[in-house]
Amino acid sequence: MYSVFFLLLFPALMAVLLLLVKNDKLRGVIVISGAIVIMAASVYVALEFLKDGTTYFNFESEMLDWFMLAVELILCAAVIYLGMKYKKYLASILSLVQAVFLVWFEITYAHEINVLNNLYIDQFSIIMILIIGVIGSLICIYSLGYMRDFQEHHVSEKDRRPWFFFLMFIFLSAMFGIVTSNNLMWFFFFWEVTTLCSFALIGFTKTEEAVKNSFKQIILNLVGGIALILAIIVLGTQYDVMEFDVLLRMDSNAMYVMLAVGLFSIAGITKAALMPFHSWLLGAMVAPTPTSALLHSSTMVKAGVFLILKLSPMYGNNVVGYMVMCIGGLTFLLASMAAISQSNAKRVLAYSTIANLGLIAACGAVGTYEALWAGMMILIFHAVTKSMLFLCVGTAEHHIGSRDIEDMDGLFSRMPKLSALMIIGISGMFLAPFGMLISKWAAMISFVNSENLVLITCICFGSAVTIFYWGKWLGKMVAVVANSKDVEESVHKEEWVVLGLLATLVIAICFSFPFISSEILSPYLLSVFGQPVNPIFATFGIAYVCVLLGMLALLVVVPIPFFNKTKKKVRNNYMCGVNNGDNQSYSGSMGMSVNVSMRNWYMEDWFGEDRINKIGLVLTTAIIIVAFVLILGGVTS
Amino acid sequence: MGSFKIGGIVLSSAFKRPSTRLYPTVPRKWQDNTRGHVEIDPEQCILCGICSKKCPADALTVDKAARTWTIDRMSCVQCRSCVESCPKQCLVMKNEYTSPNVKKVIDTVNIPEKVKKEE
Amino acid sequence: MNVLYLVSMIGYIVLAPIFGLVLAGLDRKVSARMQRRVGPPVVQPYYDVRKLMEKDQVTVNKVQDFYVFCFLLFIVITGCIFFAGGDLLLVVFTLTLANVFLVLAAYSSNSPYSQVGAERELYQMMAYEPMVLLTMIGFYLAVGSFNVSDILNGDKMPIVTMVGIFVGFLFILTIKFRKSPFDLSMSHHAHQDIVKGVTTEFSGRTLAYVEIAHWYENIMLLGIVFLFFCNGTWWGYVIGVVVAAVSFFLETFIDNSFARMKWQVALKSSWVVSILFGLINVALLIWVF
Amino acid sequence: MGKRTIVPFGPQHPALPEPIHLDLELEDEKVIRAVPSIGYVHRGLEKLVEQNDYQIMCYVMERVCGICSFGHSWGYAAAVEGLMDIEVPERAEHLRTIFHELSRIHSHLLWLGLLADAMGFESLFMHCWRLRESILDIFEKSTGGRVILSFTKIGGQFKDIPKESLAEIVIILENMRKELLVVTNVFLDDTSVKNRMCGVGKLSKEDIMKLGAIGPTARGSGVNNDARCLDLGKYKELGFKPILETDGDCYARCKVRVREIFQSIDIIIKDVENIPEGPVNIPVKGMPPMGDFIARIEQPRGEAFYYVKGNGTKYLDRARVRTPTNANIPILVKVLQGCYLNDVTMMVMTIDPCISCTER
Amino acid sequence: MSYSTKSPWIIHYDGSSCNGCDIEVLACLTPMYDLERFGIVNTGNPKHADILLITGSINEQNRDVVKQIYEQMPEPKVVVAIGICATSGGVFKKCYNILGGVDKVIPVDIYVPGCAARPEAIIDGVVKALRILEEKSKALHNKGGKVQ
Amino acid sequence: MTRSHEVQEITEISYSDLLVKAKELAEGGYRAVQICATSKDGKTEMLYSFDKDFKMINYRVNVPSEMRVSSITGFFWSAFIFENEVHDLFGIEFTDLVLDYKGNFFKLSSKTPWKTEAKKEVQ
Ligand code: SF4
Ligand code: SF4
Ligand code: SF4
Ligand code: SF4
Ligand code: SF4
Ligand code: SF4
Ligand code: SF4
Ligand code: SF4
Repeated sequence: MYSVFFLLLFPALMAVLLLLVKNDKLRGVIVISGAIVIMAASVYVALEFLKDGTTYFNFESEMLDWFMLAVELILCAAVIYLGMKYKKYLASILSLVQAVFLVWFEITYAHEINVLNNLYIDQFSIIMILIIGVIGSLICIYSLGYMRDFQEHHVSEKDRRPWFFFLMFIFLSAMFGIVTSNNLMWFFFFWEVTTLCSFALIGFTKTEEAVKNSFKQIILNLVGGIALILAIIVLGTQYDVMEFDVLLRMDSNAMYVMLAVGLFSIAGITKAALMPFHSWLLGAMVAPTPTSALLHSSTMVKAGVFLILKLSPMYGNNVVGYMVMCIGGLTFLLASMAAISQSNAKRVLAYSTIANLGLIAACGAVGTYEALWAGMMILIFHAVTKSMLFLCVGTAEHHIGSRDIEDMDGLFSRMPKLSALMIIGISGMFLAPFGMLISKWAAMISFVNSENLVLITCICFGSAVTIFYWGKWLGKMVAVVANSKDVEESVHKEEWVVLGLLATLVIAICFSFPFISSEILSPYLLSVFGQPVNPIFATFGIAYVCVLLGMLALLVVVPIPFFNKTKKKVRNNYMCGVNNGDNQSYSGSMGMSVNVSMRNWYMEDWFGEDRINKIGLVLTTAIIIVAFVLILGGVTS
Repeated sequence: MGSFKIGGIVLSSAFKRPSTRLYPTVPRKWQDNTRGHVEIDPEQCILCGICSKKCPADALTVDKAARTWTIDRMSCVQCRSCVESCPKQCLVMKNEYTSPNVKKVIDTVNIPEKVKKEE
Repeated sequence: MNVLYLVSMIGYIVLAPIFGLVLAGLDRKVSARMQRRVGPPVVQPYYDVRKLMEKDQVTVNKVQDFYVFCFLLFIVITGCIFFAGGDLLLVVFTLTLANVFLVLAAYSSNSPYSQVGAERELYQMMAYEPMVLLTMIGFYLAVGSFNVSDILNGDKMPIVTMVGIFVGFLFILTIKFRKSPFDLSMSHHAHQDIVKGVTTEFSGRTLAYVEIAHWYENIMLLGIVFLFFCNGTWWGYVIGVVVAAVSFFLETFIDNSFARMKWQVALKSSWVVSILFGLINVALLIWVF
Repeated sequence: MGKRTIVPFGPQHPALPEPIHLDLELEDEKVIRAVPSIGYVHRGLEKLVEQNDYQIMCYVMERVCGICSFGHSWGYAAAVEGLMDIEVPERAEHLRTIFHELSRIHSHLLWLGLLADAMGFESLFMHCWRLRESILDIFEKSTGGRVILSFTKIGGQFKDIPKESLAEIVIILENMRKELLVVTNVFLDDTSVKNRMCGVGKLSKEDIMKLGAIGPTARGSGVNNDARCLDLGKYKELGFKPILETDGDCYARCKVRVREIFQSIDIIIKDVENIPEGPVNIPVKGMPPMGDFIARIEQPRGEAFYYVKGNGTKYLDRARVRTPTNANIPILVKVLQGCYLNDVTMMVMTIDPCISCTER
Repeated sequence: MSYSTKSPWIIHYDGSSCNGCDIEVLACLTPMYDLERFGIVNTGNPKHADILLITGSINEQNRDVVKQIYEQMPEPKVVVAIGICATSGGVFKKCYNILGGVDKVIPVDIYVPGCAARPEAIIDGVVKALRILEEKSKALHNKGGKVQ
Repeated sequence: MTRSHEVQEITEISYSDLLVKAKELAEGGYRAVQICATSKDGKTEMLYSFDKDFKMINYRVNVPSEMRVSSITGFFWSAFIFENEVHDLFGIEFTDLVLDYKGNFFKLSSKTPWKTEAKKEVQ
């Protein structure tokens, strides 16, 4: 039990420490050692509790509750202040509303409700803890190098790295809190802290755009926060319940329970940046890249789907179930489509993140053990792969000076190692032997089994679209451009270590996924659904796992003979007979030598962002409205 | 509008005999007029050189001294200009074309001395 | 049982190129006859491939071969999974992987027309993928399993409840066979607006691999057509084979009856078909049958 | 997304019948800019007047282009005849008309085939070219050449075409007509073909007038500058009416050509009925005088312009051809903008460029 | 025996020809002459081609183009110069911009005369070219250039 | 019937009239048919042809070979193709050419092959 407290408190302590340290070297030491400790601690916690299954901790302290309330109110006040300062009054108002609800509930009801277990830990939390602990710490280490470059690019500004690292570590604490809180009020507290961290990090560069986007984030997330507090209020006032485990045992078809679940879902949807609330995540891409990797792809947004997956047993063929399914499915489809029209690598990653979160949410909402299995698997793979991709893009950006995919022409020749990692990452997102695809496969089967036509449509078309946008990016990278300079030397050592570790992790997880499935997911699913099936073996059978692993192994082995020996003569490209001989230019009209350039397809006319977003906004908003009307009208299934 | 507008021809063609001329398996019969290559009747030629002047492709050389009439087969464009202009009508255009070759064919014809008739 | 599948897998590896070759040859022959020409000998594709193997090996860069080889390899693996009675979704995913390798090979050459070809190839994948997935889902709903072996031995003919899906599948088969009206990314015809598209920069052995991979792929695709007619009896199999053959020549006929359409049409039409035939049929399978 | 795809299109490109080069700037596949360049076929044959006398020049001139070689020899001959004030016998004039129209059929069929090929419609291409062979057979039988006819000289035709042969030509054409109807109907009616042509490459009447386009390209937009309305040949006597379409897209241009094929068949048949007996050439004496002369003729691709300038010797001072494609290239530049890469070949095809004659 | 002769793929380039020979080359591929009988495919891409059919003569501007196409064809390869223009420059030989026949820039293996070269002549030329192709292919393999 | 085709009038105009006439014709809806240059003894004769409804108007302008001639592409955009050609073959410089290939219209083995020297004997 103390190990869990350690996890909750240690990063926060580190954060405070880092806020005080101004020396670059020292900061390096602290961050690295702190990160290692966090990593070790999370692994330790995982091992400690894996055997025990779900464990609850009763840890009570009146003090703590008041402390949390105080912090929350301070944060609210801060938002209200900033909202006034930057003339974003909506943020202030929402924050105020939230504070009012909170205080009112805290004063009138909260203290009456008897909470048995404030904290808990189960296999799902363990997964999340590992993701946060391992990936989070790695990203913190990576940030050291990245932020050094960042500072060099922005010399004129004051060095605000202490603030940056403070936020990152506080955030880790809060994330640990989210995944281990059983007390809904605690959950809410940590939830709000992450929102605020994200807010601060998006606005980190303080450019006009950053400020604008950070407010977009806070406004949308405050909507989620209000939904969350409302859900808690509903449960508290109607049932005197303030604990997750109790909630999960309730009958989801009861109107107020459903209302609460619905509100929780809205909170989850906003945090996970599903449509119609997804725009904040795109805006969040102005934040320094490690932030995007940590908060906006691998952890914080995962808190949203974590909530939905957690509530999975409450979903199924009922109104909230359908609501989340449809929103998740449509988000997957539409975000994937929108990704086609993007050339900014980070935006592609962002859209892809949104899409995958949508898929995970849809899986959770189906409410069957298979679907939940698939959802959790996607969550794991996505967290690892996407954070790696973000970091790769970050590194590439600092060395080629652009985060535009179009500028990544032949990156393979310019930054071979980095591109190899990126290729692994991108392939990991959509190609066969990698984990994402296996999970998508499981998702598809579970969708078919649940006979949900909307989801079947979304996943069929969505997968097709996914191939397109990843494929073309991958293509850009593998292009072999003649005479390109290797610009890789200047990449920081920390960055290499972290990227390498993450890549290893991607591959390791692929290979070990049968283990993850049988040792972590199955017991969890058993405890949630009471069905003793190991879905991976039930749906696929051991033979396929072998085939897939074999293919993966093959992919590692086959290149070896090819990359080493090619006796083939190398000739120039075909350019209609006018290649100038360097593969870069041709003799064109008017006697000029013209440089060839190749640009991917973006199909702006069809998949333009505005168009897709508009469609998504209308559809998903309509779905939410209809769902809530139905729930309030007492229709639940 | 509609699809498979060509379907009829395509399908029926599949069952018709191909319209291919099976050259070279089946040799080709030339039309009477076919312009193939120029031939000279050395007996008639008076080495006047008009043909060579009238040749747009400079394919002909007439060497009075050596008494030769030379045609560069790979330059002749079979225009028939020489045939038309020869005062002695000693040139004819034959149907067979000069066959493709690995090198450029040049044919030289020796013009025999003529026994002077009246003139 | 397992031995049987092993045998059919090996059978596929050995026989598929032979059948694929003959089909390709017949395709050219029949096309020629449809154009009132004599056409090449039926084994012409074999000569072509042997010739390509003999050619001097040149390339535009050193990694291209790797991708093309993987394309071939994974096409064969796809077919093996299929003919070993494997999971249809796995087949689809492996096939996708294989095709992505082809696309990467084209991209890697960094040459204008390869790249446009690659782009179009990806675009085509986006066009046909939904229908392929829906087909597989259709099988699952109709027969209750994604396994080829189960479908093979199922007692009702899938086509009975999957007519719409069958039509949809035939439609995208035009794309997969690279036939007009959708031979967008590469074509066997010279007069293509993007030269040879994907294969522009391949030559010699690399090109031969692509050709062989097509043979394998075609047989595998026809195998899926065959699957529509399996009901565990011998005459089901016979009908399957006959229909597969007929659909192949139907594609040849279509190839000869259409112009290459604008690329925009490919996505629109195949998605419309996926929805009209595929999705509605799937819906019927869920709700009615 | 400032970046664009920049690719060379040609000179060696399978979809291009002849070497021309375009720098294409694309976004996705949309053409944002296209800069053409020519010169891959430029020989400088007009300057051969200094080395070949005006009669031999006729052979050179017909090699301006192998597709409508007949028209070029006629156009040049007409200009020289005009300069030298030679009157060509009636029968020769009729024969010229017949052969010119035969050339048109062959050229249009060739073009239709290439158009089909540019659309990837192989079988249609094959059938067009199969039908075209009948015309080439007529040529070979009557003049001895399939594409380069060498049939015209200054002052008339080299030889007469006997009555029976003319009758045979009519029979062949009548036989062709039925199959032609089916094949050309594919161009006019097939969905996939229309998909490639309808609405593609629109040119308004104003564009045409402003850019001086000619031939079927212009007639597809409703502009009549069919030089057959002029005096040369027997067209006036045969009641010639130009064919016009108004849509101005690729489809309209295609339709003009399809209709012209049938019109040409009718012209030939009518001409064979009306052809008088008589000599087919007159002996030409003397040298071209000082002075100059302009002749215009309607080639399959549009009006061709011939200018000769004599100086009293057998060598001309200047012979100039302005061929139809030469006048149509500006249109190409215009029409390429905003089309798609797969339309580029269609655009290039529908103005039916003959680079050979453009560059001479 | 070399398979090159069974499956000779061609590429056709039009130098400065008058189109006459060009269209005859194309005519060879169409039903009346159907070169595909010999396994010939018109590839349009030098990288796939074994035989370069070239019509028309060489001028200043297409010189490099022709050279490049030839260079981009993998061995074994043969060049067939079709028509008088391609063999010697023909009627245009005296033009200021004509350098002459194709052999001015790349080695020519077969000359096909004719103006325009008749389809039959082109077929003859290609058939002759096949023999040369066979020899070249043998030579290539004897050199140990590749393992089968 | 004497001749089978119409005789074209060629009007000689002075160089200064060229643009005036061109403007007139452009406004009258004429199209540029062609521009033909003939070079003799160091002088160049430019023949401009315009057409409207089969009525052709031909102007001849004599210019010294070294003179820079104003382009008519301002009025007839499509004439760029003729003027660039004349520039490359005859070495005549045009002023205000809208689409100027700057001597790269044709790639020639000899520069301006048609240009004649003032004294050169012509056959
Ligand atoms: S990429 Fe932009 S925001 Fe990031 S460090 Fe460089 S300059 Fe700053
Ligand atoms: S062939 Fe005729 S024209 Fe030539 S030299 Fe002999 S006689 Fe004179
Ligand atoms: S036929 Fe013509 S080219 Fe041949 S030799 Fe006679 S004049 Fe010269
Ligand atoms: S026959 Fe006539 S052409 Fe010949 S040399 Fe005598 S006069 Fe001259
Ligand atoms: S390559 Fe060209 S000519 Fe040959 S079959 Fe294909 S389209 Fe026809
Ligand atoms: S002349 Fe005709 S056949 Fe020859 S290249 Fe030009 S368009 Fe093609
Ligand atoms: S446009 Fe010129 S080159 Fe082309 S066919 Fe007509 S005359 Fe011949
Ligand atoms: S040889 Fe004759 S037909 Fe062939 S391209 Fe040259 S001039 Fe034309």
